[in-house]
Amino acid sequence: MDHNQELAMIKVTENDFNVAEEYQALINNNSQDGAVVFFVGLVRDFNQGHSIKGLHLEYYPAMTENALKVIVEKAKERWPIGRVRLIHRVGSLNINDQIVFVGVSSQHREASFEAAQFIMDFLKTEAPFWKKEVTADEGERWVEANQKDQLARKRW
Amino acid sequence: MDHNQELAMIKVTENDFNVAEEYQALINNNSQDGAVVFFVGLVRDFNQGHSIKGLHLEYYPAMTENALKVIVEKAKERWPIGRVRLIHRVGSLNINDQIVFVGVSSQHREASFEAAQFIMDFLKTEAPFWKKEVTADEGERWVEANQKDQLARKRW
Amino acid sequence: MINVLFFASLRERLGCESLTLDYQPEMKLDDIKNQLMAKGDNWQNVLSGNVLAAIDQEMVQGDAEIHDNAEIAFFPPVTGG
Amino acid sequence: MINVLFFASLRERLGCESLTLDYQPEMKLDDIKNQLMAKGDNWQNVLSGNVLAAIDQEMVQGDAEIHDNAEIAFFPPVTGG
Repeated sequence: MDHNQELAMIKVTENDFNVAEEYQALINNNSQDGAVVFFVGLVRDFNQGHSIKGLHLEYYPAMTENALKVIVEKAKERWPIGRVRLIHRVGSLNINDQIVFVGVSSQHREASFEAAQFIMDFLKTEAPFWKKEVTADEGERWVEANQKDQLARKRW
Repeated sequence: MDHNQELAMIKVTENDFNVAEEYQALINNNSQDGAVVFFVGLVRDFNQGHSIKGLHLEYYPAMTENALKVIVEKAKERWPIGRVRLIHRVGSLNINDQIVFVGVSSQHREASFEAAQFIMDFLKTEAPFWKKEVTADEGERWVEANQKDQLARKRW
Repeated sequence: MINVLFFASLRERLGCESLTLDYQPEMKLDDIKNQLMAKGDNWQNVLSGNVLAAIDQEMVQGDAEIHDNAEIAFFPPVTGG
Repeated sequence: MINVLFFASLRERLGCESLTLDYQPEMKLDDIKNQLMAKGDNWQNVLSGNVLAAIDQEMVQGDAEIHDNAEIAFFPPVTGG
């Protein structure tokens, strides 16, 4: 594993991820970083007024991973962070399935907390993923983009 | 496990914790929360200009756990969060050892991110723990409280 | 030649995943969009909504210039995470 | 009787972990502190710095009132996390 790979691992995949393994990859041989923050997004059972049975995640294969790299690079320019791991799943997911993982390490906690939020806020508004929900009441529906996410992105 | 216990687990202990188990306890049978944020603090090899070999964490047994409960209650009043798990270790720790775990689940990510930061900021300034570092150059020294932590606490 | 791709609800509502257009010098993204909207009422309706676009996998605005062999993508606001 | 506890660097610098004082009606925390500082130069020096205090395990300010059988604790600014 080369140096860059170690400092930022970014993956778009149909496969599930293991939070414990991701945490280990953030802290192994990393005695300078005293803070690790991570976020996991999961499929909830209720969204935008609908009871959910599962969802399908579409993406733009040629673009998505690169869009995530750009977001992580921006975070690295802005905060003194150590390692970043970012995984986003695509394809069919069920309730309680893990969707997204963002993990950031840094010397002090402020940088990790802010960078992780920054990455999530930009991912939510700029990375080409689209969710289609399977609802209990209305069949399939495309999730609508959220005004709140646009506002969250604009604070940075 | 009663309802309150499940919604907020708070522990001050000499024993290490397992991040994977804590994560499971946040998400098991919890299909309403789509967001989990957690923070882990670890012993770094360098602090306040000193190379560190380890540290000893002192606390106030009759007070500390209750002080943490008060902080978590404040966070729960302020944000719509689901579960909270907060563990702080005491006693002798080595470099890379885990010191503190804060995990928060919520429906939407903003609440988890903010509550986890709030809990850490108050823990750093109001919970009776004191670190004594074993340094490579100067023997043992008490860590000095940080102006930055005072400022972080005041933003809330 | 220009390759045009459609994703997610746009793809479904247009009933089209991709198409090709002839390249014209000094074309801008909005020219492509207008050409597509002229294909009929449904295209007009769908593409006049809140639509994002990328050229060669980078998000762009309507005045972005097109080059020959570009890959253009149209898609709805993103909803990942 | 009042129990007084000292923690961390205060405990070490004072060379004292705990002591007891007689209770006097209408005592405030600052009265206790003044009484302790009168014990000698070292007590004076150590307790005149940045010192936090708790009564019955709750953080308080200098004007807090003391009751009989209270547990008073003095300690330096906290450094956990």
